Amino acid sequence: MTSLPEFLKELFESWPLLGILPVWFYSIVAIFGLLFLFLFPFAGVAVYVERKIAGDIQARIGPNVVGPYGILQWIADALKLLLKEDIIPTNADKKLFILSPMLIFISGACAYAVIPFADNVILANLNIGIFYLLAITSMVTLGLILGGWASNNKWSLLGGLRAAAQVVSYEIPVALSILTVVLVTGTLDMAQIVKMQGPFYWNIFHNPFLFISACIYYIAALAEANRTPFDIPEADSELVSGYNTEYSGMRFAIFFLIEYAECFIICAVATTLFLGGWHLPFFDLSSLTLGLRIPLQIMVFMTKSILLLLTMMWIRWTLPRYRVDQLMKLCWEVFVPFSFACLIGTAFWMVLFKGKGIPELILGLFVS
Amino acid sequence: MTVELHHYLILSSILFVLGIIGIISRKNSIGILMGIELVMNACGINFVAFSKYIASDFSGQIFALFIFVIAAAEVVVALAIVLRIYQNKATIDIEEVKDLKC
Amino acid sequence: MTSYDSLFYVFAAVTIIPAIVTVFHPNILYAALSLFGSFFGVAGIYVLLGADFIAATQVLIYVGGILVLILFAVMLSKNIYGMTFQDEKKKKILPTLFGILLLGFLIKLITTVHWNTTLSEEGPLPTTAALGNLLLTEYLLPFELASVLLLAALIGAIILARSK
Amino acid sequence: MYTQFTTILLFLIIGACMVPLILLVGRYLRPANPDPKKLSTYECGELPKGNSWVQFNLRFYVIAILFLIFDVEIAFMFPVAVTFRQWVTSSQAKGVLIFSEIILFIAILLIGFVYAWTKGDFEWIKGLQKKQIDPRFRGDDLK
Repeated sequence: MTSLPEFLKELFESWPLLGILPVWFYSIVAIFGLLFLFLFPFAGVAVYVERKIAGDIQARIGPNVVGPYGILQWIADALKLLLKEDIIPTNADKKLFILSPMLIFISGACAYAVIPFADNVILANLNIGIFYLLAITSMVTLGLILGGWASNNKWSLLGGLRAAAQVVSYEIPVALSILTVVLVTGTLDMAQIVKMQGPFYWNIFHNPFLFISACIYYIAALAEANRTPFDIPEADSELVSGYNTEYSGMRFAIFFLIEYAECFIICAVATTLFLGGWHLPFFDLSSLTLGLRIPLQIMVFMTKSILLLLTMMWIRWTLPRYRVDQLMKLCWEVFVPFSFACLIGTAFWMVLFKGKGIPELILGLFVS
Repeated sequence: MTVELHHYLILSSILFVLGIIGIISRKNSIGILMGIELVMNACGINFVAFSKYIASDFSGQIFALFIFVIAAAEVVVALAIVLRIYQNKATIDIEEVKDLKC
Repeated sequence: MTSYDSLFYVFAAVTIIPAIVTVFHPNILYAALSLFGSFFGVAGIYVLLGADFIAATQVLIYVGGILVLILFAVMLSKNIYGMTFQDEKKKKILPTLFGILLLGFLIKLITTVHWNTTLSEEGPLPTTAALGNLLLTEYLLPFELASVLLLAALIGAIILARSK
Repeated sequence: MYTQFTTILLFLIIGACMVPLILLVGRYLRPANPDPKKLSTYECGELPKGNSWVQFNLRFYVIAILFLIFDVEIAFMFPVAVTFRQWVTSSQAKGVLIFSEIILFIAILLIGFVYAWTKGDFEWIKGLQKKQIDPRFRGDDLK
């Protein structure tokens, strides 16, 4: 089991010029590849798809001017944002104003380093994979507070503080659900977690508590990314646009980009932890040849994640927004107790059945 | 010059001394707290470095974990006290808070 | 100089320069923010020492938790319009001199002592499971006491911070 | 391990450089004609009044306290959780032992959680539901 840079290095070992390049060169190539070939276009397309879905749900057409079915709309949007004037308000704290999008970008983008797209296609195969992801995404709070504070705008400050309070609150149920999975898998390594699951055996079916945990993870992560119905920080009817009110042009685009990047991370992590990662149900992909296996695995992984992402968009345009006091109550009085209960329940299950899940138990019945 | 144990120790003592300077020279109580954080980080580096170079096991890393607990507990209570003082006295200057009751 | 050594010096600089800003910057908000760099540098040092779990915990707790709390406190504690967070000017020369003396003493101490270093050749081992095993066997009592400490801190801080 | 962390370090550096890079791309394309009105703070068209760096409510701080304490607890639980499977599958006695150790650790902290809950610290607008507030002062309380 290797990471993508090492895998590339091995692949090009016998090539005349590429073979002698060090691993870190392949790391850089892989990082730029991820950013420019996946992250930026993906966020653009996601914006387009979301607008189309919103149009469908609200019985209107959505973008339809640029290109056939408006499919090039996202390129037009990106160009428009690029050509917009970059405004830094005179009252703002300029240094912090510039720092905030950087922090948010780092915490959003660097989380992609441990997402296992397929066997060997993972940027950094860390031992502490999922814990690293938790740590690096917790930096986003800092960016939100700074963005709100530096703007020196009442809406921004209130939005930033609300966002920070919401993100830190919902990080607890998210982390507890992840902990529940770790109890079952016994490892933090993302690739290893996927390997532990198989074509017939996904973590979500391990025991009933883990199923509840998966639901809690999905909803709480939705709130952590400040998506509707939990978009209190940027509630446009109350706070104009929340912490990014004063940001314009490309700086605003970065906030927007990272919002979609975070949404994908949530779905990818849910896929990895609960839905078997790159495993196809009832069909073992690992017997295929390398050239066939990796594209298929990536496709399976992406399909699962994108289905979750589409659900997210569906939720966004269907449900009304929560109120700020309801939101906090929901987190601390529903999600946190339930995720603690799931943690204890899963631990109890593990002790009772010696670590076996429902699929294994059923299989054991047939065998005996 | 290969990096040895004493490089880490010197780094941590620089951090420690900076923290001490912060604790002595700041009048702002939150500033003093930041100095304490630096000192705690220096302790952490020391523990982990000793655990790698001398003990060759993980007990030093366990102590680093306990430092996190202590740092968190300390900062939570200390900042709560600072805010309480601020609410009652409208200052966080440590030299103006001389009497015990507040 | 190997890449390990140069990375050590980079992380040392990333740790110490923001720490200097933290100690000497008159604006308390900037001082708090430069702690961010310091914490990150220390996380890098932990990685160099083979403590990957500790490094991630450093980022999670210090950057994601303690720094946020400090920023909240900084923002809560000054509310005067237009006032920046200037720390009152006080002579910093005496503490700095004292610090330099202390540092000289410590460095002298560190370089004179002969450290019996034994470095295993196999490189960094996976830490997380080993830490868990230690916490549950040898360090079980501190582990449970940590929970008690956190409980005490939680209740104490809530009582103090609760608005009347 | 170092190979993997090198990738992470490179990613952090590239991530930090990416934002200025993106801004630099548009630098010569976008217009720049600022005027005082444009650069003023946006407050829905009203003239900005006062500074927004005002003191905000202490309840944000209470939330941050709760978060930090639970965050530390969760960080402590991770290594234990990693060893859990190994212990549980090795023998029944060890499984029961580790289970009770974890439960004790969680239970101690849950006392604090229950305390905060019963004292109503999770209520965002404290006491609003409980006591009937004179509608004339309601706005004050919501602030």
